[in-house]
Amino acid sequence: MAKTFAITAEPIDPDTLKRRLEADHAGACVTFEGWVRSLNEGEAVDALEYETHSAIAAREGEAVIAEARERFALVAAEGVHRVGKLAIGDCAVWVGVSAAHRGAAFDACRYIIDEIKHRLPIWKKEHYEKGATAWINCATQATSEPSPLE
Amino acid sequence: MAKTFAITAEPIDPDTLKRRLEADHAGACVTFEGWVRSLNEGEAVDALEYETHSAIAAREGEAVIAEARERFALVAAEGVHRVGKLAIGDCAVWVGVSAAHRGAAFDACRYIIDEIKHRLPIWKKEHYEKGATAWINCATQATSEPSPLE
Amino acid sequence: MIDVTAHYFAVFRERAGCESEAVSTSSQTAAEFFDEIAGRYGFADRRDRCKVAINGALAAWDSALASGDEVLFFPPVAGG
Amino acid sequence: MIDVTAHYFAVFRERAGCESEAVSTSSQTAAEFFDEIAGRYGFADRRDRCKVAINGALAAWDSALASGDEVLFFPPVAGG
Repeated sequence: MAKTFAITAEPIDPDTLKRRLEADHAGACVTFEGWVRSLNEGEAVDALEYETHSAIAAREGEAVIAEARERFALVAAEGVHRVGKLAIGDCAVWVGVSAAHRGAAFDACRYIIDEIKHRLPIWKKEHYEKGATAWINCATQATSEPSPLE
Repeated sequence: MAKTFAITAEPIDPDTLKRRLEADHAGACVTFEGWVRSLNEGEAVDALEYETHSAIAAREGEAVIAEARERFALVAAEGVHRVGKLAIGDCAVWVGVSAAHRGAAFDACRYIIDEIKHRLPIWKKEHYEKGATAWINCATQATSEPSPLE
Repeated sequence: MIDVTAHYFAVFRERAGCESEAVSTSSQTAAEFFDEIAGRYGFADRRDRCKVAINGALAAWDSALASGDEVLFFPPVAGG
Repeated sequence: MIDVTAHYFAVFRERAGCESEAVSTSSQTAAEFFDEIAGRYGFADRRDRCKVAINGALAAWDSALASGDEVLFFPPVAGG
């Protein structure tokens, strides 16, 4: 089976990735991109650093994609997470799915990114304009967007 | 205010459109593309023809985008619907939104495409391999994916 | 009697055999006028699944018609 | 006593001051070993928010340890 999830230190190319979702019987394509924001919890962020255990993260990502294909009527599903040092505006994570109908495409794309965010061994260190750094995780975040998993 | 929704007879270029959603404070980007499928309700489709009333469709599309911006915490939202004769695999409709957080981005993208599909004066005529044609609308479709609006 | 122009789209255009036509009618509202035209050409769709625009903007079915109005009849949209 | 290698990631690596180290331990499970290491370096995160991998694969906290195991401690993930 072709790989459906990758960890990469290179910039993500959404347009090329999206072409892998194409198929004559696909009528809907939903993609998600996570971009590095300039502000988190009110702090001005300069850059982000993502650290991972590549092999375990990639395997867990593949498992998430496989689960989505079991649960939803999909044509294709792919994901990529970038690691290393990223700048504001960089794409940190990309998920794309295609399906015959858009309901399955939306639900699956959301399922995949939610699971990826909560299950993959990927850690985020924020570098602030004032020079400090901080490791960010669910527990340190405000609960403005509670996860369905918690 | 810049236009946020367009009707076009030209091919849709998702990559260029998506760049209009970028902003330093955007952390999530969700896009939807509707592709012409080779099969609808079991019939092999050769091509599709979309007809519209451009001015009213564009105005209603702008209204949908404005509603989404009222309801969800968005950074940007855009949409385009193509009309004329389309081939299998062509992108017929594109919707993209960016937001600080992904929950709003997913919900808004879904809201916009659902409303566009149900409210814009756009009609679809399928050309079948066996030579026949048919105008397609909600009432002629199987209810495999019921709309929340019906 | 008032003189209006009726415009037909998609399946309505095919049924009517033209994109638009001048019509003299005693209908007072968009709804009455739709029913008259639908009866003439055998439009199959229920009116509440269709839409009407008057002079370039979507309008309510109980809108009053006036001479010179451009009345656009929209069959059910593609949806899906 | 068994001899294992402990690997630390992200904030755990910074607290421990190293990426990995050889440890002789009387801990019998991954959970006991985590608590031992967490106490030594002052890891602040509750164990049920952390994960452990043994010899390259995610494992349950009650997994038994054996000499030669590579034990990877993962702090809470970025989430969000």
